Amino acid sequence: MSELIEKLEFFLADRGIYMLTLILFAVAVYGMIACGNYMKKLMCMNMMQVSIIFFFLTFGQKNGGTLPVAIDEVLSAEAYINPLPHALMLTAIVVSLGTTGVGLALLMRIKDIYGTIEEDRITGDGGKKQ
Amino acid sequence: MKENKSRKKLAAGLIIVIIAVGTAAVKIGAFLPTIGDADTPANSYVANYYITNAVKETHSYNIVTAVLADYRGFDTLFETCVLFLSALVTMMVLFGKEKVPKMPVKNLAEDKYSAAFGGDIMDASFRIVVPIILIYGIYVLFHGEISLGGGFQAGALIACAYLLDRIIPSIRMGRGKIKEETALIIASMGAFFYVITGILPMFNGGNFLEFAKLPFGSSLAAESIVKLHTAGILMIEVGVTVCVMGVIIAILEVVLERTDFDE
Amino acid sequence: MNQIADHLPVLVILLPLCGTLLCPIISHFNINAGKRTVITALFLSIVCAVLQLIQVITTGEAIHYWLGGWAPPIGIEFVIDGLNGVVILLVAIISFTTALYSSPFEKLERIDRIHSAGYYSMLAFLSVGLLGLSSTGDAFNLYVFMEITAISGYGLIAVGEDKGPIASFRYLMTGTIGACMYLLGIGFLYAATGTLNMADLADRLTGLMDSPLIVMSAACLIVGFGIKMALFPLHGWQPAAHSYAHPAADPMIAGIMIKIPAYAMLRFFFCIFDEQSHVMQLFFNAIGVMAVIGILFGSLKALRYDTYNKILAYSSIGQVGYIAMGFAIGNFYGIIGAILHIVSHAFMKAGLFYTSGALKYKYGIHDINELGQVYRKMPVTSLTMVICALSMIGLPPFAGFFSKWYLALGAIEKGNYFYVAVLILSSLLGAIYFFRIMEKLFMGEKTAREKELPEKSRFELPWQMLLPLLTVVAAVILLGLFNAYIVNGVLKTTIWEVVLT
Amino acid sequence: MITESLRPALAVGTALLAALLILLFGNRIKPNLREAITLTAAAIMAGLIFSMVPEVLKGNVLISNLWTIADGLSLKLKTDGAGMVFACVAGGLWILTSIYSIGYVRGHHEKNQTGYFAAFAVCLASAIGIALSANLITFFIFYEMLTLATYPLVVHYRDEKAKFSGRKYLAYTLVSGQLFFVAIVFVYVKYGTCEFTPGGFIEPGSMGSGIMCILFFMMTIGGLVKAGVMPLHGWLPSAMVAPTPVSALLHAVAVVKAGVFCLLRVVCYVFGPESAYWCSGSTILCWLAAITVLLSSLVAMRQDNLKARLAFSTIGQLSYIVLGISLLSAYSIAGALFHIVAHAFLKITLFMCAGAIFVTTGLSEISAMRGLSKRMPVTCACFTAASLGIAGLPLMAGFVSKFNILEGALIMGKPFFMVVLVAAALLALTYLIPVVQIFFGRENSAATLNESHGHGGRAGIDAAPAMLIPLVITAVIAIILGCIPNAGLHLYDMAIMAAEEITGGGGVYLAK
Amino acid sequence: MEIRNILTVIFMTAGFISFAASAIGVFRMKDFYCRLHAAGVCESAGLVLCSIGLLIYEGFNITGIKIFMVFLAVFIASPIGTHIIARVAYKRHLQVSAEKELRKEERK
Amino acid sequence: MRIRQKQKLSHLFGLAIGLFALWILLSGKFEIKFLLIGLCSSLVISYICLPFLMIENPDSGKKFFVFGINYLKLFSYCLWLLGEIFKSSLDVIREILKIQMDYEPSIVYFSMPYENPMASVTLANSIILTPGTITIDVMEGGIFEIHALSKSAAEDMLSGDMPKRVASLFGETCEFKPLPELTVTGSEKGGKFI
Amino acid sequence: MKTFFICYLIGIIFLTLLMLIPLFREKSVYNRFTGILVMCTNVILILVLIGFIDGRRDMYVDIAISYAVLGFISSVIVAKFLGSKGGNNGN
Ligand code: NA
Ligand code: NA
Repeated sequence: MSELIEKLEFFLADRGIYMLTLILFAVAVYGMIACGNYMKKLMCMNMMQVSIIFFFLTFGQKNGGTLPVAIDEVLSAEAYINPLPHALMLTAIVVSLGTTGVGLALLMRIKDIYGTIEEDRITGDGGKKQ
Repeated sequence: MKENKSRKKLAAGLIIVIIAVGTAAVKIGAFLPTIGDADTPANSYVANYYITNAVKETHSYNIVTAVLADYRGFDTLFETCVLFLSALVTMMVLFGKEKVPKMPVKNLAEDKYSAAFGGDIMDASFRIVVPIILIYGIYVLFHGEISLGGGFQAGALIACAYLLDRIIPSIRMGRGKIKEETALIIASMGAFFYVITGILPMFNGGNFLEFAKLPFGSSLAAESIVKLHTAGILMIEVGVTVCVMGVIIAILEVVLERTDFDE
Repeated sequence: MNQIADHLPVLVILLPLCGTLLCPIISHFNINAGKRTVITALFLSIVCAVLQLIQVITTGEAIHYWLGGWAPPIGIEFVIDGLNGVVILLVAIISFTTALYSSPFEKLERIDRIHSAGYYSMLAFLSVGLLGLSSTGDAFNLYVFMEITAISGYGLIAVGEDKGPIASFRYLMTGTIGACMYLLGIGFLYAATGTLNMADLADRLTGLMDSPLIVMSAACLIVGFGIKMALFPLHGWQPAAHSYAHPAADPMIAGIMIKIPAYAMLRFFFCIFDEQSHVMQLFFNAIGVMAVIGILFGSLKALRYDTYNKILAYSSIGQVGYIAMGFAIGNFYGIIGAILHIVSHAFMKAGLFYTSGALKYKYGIHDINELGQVYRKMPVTSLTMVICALSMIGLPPFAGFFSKWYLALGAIEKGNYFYVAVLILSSLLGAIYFFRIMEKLFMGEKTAREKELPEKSRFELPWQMLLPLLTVVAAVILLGLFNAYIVNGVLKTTIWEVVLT
Repeated sequence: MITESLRPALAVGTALLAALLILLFGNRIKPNLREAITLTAAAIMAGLIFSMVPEVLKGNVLISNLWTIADGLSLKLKTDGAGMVFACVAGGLWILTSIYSIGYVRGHHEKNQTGYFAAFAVCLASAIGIALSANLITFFIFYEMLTLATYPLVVHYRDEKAKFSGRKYLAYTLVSGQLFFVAIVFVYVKYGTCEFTPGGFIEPGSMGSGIMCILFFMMTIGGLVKAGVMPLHGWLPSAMVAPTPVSALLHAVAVVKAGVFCLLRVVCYVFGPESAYWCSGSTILCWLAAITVLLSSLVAMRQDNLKARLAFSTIGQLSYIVLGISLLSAYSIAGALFHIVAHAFLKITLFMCAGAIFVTTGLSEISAMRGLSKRMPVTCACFTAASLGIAGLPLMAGFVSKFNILEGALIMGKPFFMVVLVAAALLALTYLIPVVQIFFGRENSAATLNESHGHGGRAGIDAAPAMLIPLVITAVIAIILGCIPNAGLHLYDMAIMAAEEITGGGGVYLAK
Repeated sequence: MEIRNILTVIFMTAGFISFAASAIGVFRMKDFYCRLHAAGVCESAGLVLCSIGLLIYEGFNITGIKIFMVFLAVFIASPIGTHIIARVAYKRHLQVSAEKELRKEERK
Repeated sequence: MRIRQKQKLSHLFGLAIGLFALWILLSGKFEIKFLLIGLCSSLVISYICLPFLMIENPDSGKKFFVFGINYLKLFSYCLWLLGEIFKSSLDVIREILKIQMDYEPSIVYFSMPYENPMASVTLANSIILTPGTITIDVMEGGIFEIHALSKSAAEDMLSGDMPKRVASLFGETCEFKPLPELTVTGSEKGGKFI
Repeated sequence: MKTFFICYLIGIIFLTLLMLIPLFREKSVYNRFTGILVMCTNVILILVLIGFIDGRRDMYVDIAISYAVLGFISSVIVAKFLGSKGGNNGN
């Protein structure tokens, strides 16, 4: 038992965040599927994107590393955390913003047309059942 | 009752999902690199090149900016395009075939206090913030290579300044409004400026976005090449700023036009 | 720009990109000029794509274009070989024809400046996204292009018919899951290797293929690409999206938007991963199962509908299964079949959606029961429909037959007779629903129609719409008759040297 | 000697070009001009084909190696004995059927004439393509083209009945086509070639006999369906709803003949007699054919509709050819090949007669045709001659072929099949002679004398010349071929040549 | 320990008390308006105290000025935000109450 | 007219200088490139923002520049305000931490009709910054509507100390007038429903 | 001193997390909003503190300023939204 706890401790310290991000991802996907409200779906979608962003950023973490903004010309690679995931995730954030924006616009339009954003109440279901 | 039941179902599903993925994640996690380890492939291969060479090659102290604007500038171009595109799509979606009829502009004098947003007089105080945010936005834009920041943040800040100015309804209703189409054009000009910055080196024998070959009277000296990189990064940051600004303003105007906040 | 030839790979994308960015500006001054800018840019893009393909064929080597002048693992590169040279040309052609095809719709709807400019911008962006998706040699760059494609797709679906927004929202949800899955897959790969360049990834993955990271990555990528290409259990978004998208843009959405992810999947599963490894074989079996069920499901589902677009959409689910089956077969002929099917199905489906759009344009027809005797008024449209349908069924000498031929060749070579059985079963099911349509078209009773455009010109449709239809017909026939030139002249070496190594 | 020549390709191309021209301009130009296209193309094509006959007889092979159509396979046309026999028949008969068609459709005021003639031309192009194909993929392409081009002809009337038979036709042909397709791919993968080789390229024992038997039937099923061999004949009587020239085309010239030709190619040029026998495919085929021959005759007797009776007759006669092929002896193969010719002329005569009767008097039921000979003496005479030919009476074309097949059965030592063959010949008499009897009967039914029938029938004697002349010509040819089998194009020689090639030149092949 | 550090600790501890108090206040106060008062404590007093503490620690340099600017930004911006939200609530007829019961009702 | 333009110009440059100073503070770099960019952008921003930084008094129609304040006076005012903030913070914290909560929220009104709207703004903001009081509305005629947390805070407000200091800061001479008849206390049953 | 900052940071983070409770428990939008206001202020402080702990004060202070600006703007937008049709009586 104690051995198990020890293992778990080691695991959480070293890799726990992966677990958390992946669970967050799964929960978000689950929420997207389970929620009947389109707005909630959209929020879950955002959560999913955030979880991926966290996931990437954990790779770039370095013990003892600081922000990837050079202080001086003299550089050693260990002193700074990995800039690549940050750069990539900036792109991912912007992309997710764009997606969310489009999603919100669509929701507004749907609200205009159907008067609701509840999935059950939108009749004439867009092709799922016909 | 019914709702309660479905909620319980959802919760049960959630727990199952968490357990399942948690177990899977434990399994996978064991093979993922240790967090914080400097010797993982992710932290040592290409990343180290960026860290050790960014300042030398691009003169951008912010390595993230160097990666974003120079090494992977092509990604950023399309990232900007994504924003432009989302504004475009938002406009196209919300300006449906049957446009929502615009509310007639009300006579503000009639209903001064309820129409005014923070109170007629207080609204004035918002405006103190606008120039400060603007100058901060410009600061963020031009210090992207030294400090944190860059085109996206700067564009957002400048758009925010406009937003503040725009949603304050009192006194100057209808003045200084940027039409959503104009905003979109501004955004496209920003993105196009980025593209132009990328195309310029092609006239000088370089590849697309190869800042080292920008036709600004470069000599072969390493120093001037670094300067060209700085110039290139600055140019695309300006493009990004303009684009982001236009995008946010366009989306904002579209949304404002439809929702019509001021009853 | 001393030598344009040096920059062809990037010009293919830059031209439509400039077109799409300039379109709102130019439209502000002249609505037609903006439209023409986009169309011209897309045409020039075809020219560049052709030149680039010729360059690849004549030199026999892949073109590597370093964006920003940075060498690959550091920067992003475009890699053009025989494989994606063909795919890029395909995208360019269909983009151009679709843009041309769209122009009469505008007059029909009497839309304003913003809508016109926005529509063409979105269309060109879709093209840019797809071109980038097929050109790039960088895994993350591919994600960005994937999102460009997706967002413009959302827009084009949302501005479509009345249920467009809801179909678009569904697609947005599912598509974003797909994109995130892709990103997650890339994350695992990056964690394992530290690089994002595809060629470099392939190098650094040798010996790592059994690592659970790669297994996870492959699983995520299957889901990601599967959603984007509407592979069977992940196709939920597709029928509504293809049914309710803007009728003018539908050919592009249905024709190539679900094919290019399939191409990207090929890149990942064959060029980056080692397809010989035990793990990959398991994944290919899984893909095979998905493909088989998808083929049967799509074909059976298509039988149930009377809406033309729905039939076409479900048929696409089946046809994407063909492509996936090619991957599952995984030998030379399987891959040839998959690629040829990407190309030929793109033309066929685009052609069928061109006819669908033409029917909507002229008569407002959505339902196949209203098709009766339309062929008298629209012979070219009917001809296109017939040829594309026959090609879809897989009858010689049209393009569809030959992709099926190679797939069957590959499957039998691999000893997988079950796939062959599924192939012919699907052909027969396809025959049922396509001949049903043709029966209605040629033998149905003439029904009352919503509207009927007065005949202004000598032709059944404006020339902008006829040209795409004829292009598709020509492509389907020529691709069928002369596929061997593509296979031997372009694809063969690439596949042996890049894909199956 | 093998020579590269474009002539085989041109023959096919002419018909395709004609189809394209008709389709493009058919509705814009006058019908006369449109028909001129058909006739010109038919004449050119026939000329091209006939011009190749001397070369073939000299032993030269003309090859059109057009281009690579799929990796490792080319679109290739070749003139060999067997192919030329079929090509000559099809090409020659196109002219006659075209003339007859013109008379028929005009007399009958058919709709959609443009599509009709275009599809007709494509059918002929496909038939020639099938005849001259040098490999399986070329063969399959033309084979499926034929399927498709026939479909619009079958559903020509576009009513419910036509739709139904169209569906039935497609169901049969497409399913069998797909199986054929798989078999072709399998053969290509397994043996690395698709070239037709006299005597076959599949070695006995190169795979398990069970599998080879399955492969054999997957390959032959396309042929079996088109040839209407018995469990698979369902579509053929249904397809009778089509206009009579179409039926003539289906039954006599293109479709069913393509079916038996397919069997010939598969049995003799892909599998080869040895393998076909080894996997017991040919034996099963013999039995199928034998049963079909007998059963179809019995069914035919019960049909009152003339076209339906002729349809079942076709089924029987085609199985006769199948039997000849599957007996695997040089005689029987030569006989089978020649029966393609003989049956073509005989059956086309019969159908043309039926069509002429229908157009002139509006009659389609045999029981209503009493005393027709007075109204249409020439037609009835031709019908009688052709009926006798079908039954295999000496001095008629049918005799030569049937005798050869019988001889093959004798040499192969298969007395049962000899009995079947003879019985079938007699049965043919039993269902055709009563028709003749009715024609020449004394009493007249009211309908035969109805002068005012509106289908272009003239008050004068017999049918319109455009219909009458072709059917007289075919009847005469049938008789000439019966007397002098080698008359004109030396078709009989070519058939024997082909059979010898297949069986190894020994004249007699013993597959034991 | 330098006197500078001691001063920093003192100021920041005072700031922390403000922060903690406003957090507690947000929980304990009866209605929205009263909670705004509690929230205001951390925005003004808390942040000022912490900024002074940090400024003393940092000394007068560019970062110090920036810290001061953070505090300035909050000082300019936070009253505006508070005002708008309070006014909106007021105009939207949110009850101003003194009764504890009302708060409970509001919860329901 | 000319005077007005001159005034405008001085406002413009004043604003630009202010912004430039802010820029320098933010940037902390004295390279020519940054200084130039800062200067240019300060000027441009000033030019853009100046029109709406002139606030009109709705009653008299006179325009005032937002930043037109005596900064020395402002500094001393700020110091005083800081002291006030601390004092009232302590009061509020005490109210929060009391075991038995017995504060009595109320809404008080007073009138302070400044001519310069900026003075109203400053007063309102100062009131909000001082814990325990929130400006809910500034109404026509300079009537301030204040929500006060406790009795002492309300009394402080009605003492008029802060409004007078703001008046002196802006050099205004207007009369502070508490409006007790409008005062509503929270103890009224059911609260106030406006 | 670093230890002090870390302890301080933990304390502030605790307070911030505490504010999540009203955010989820309260029904009224306005009451939730007070929680957010406090959180915003806390986060600004947290950012500055992280800068002090990490040794990169200049960077984090910049982030804090940006955060303050964005927080302000978002509160304005929320107020605007609540003041318009979208905001009901706070329930
Ligand atoms: Na490979
Ligand atoms: Na306060």
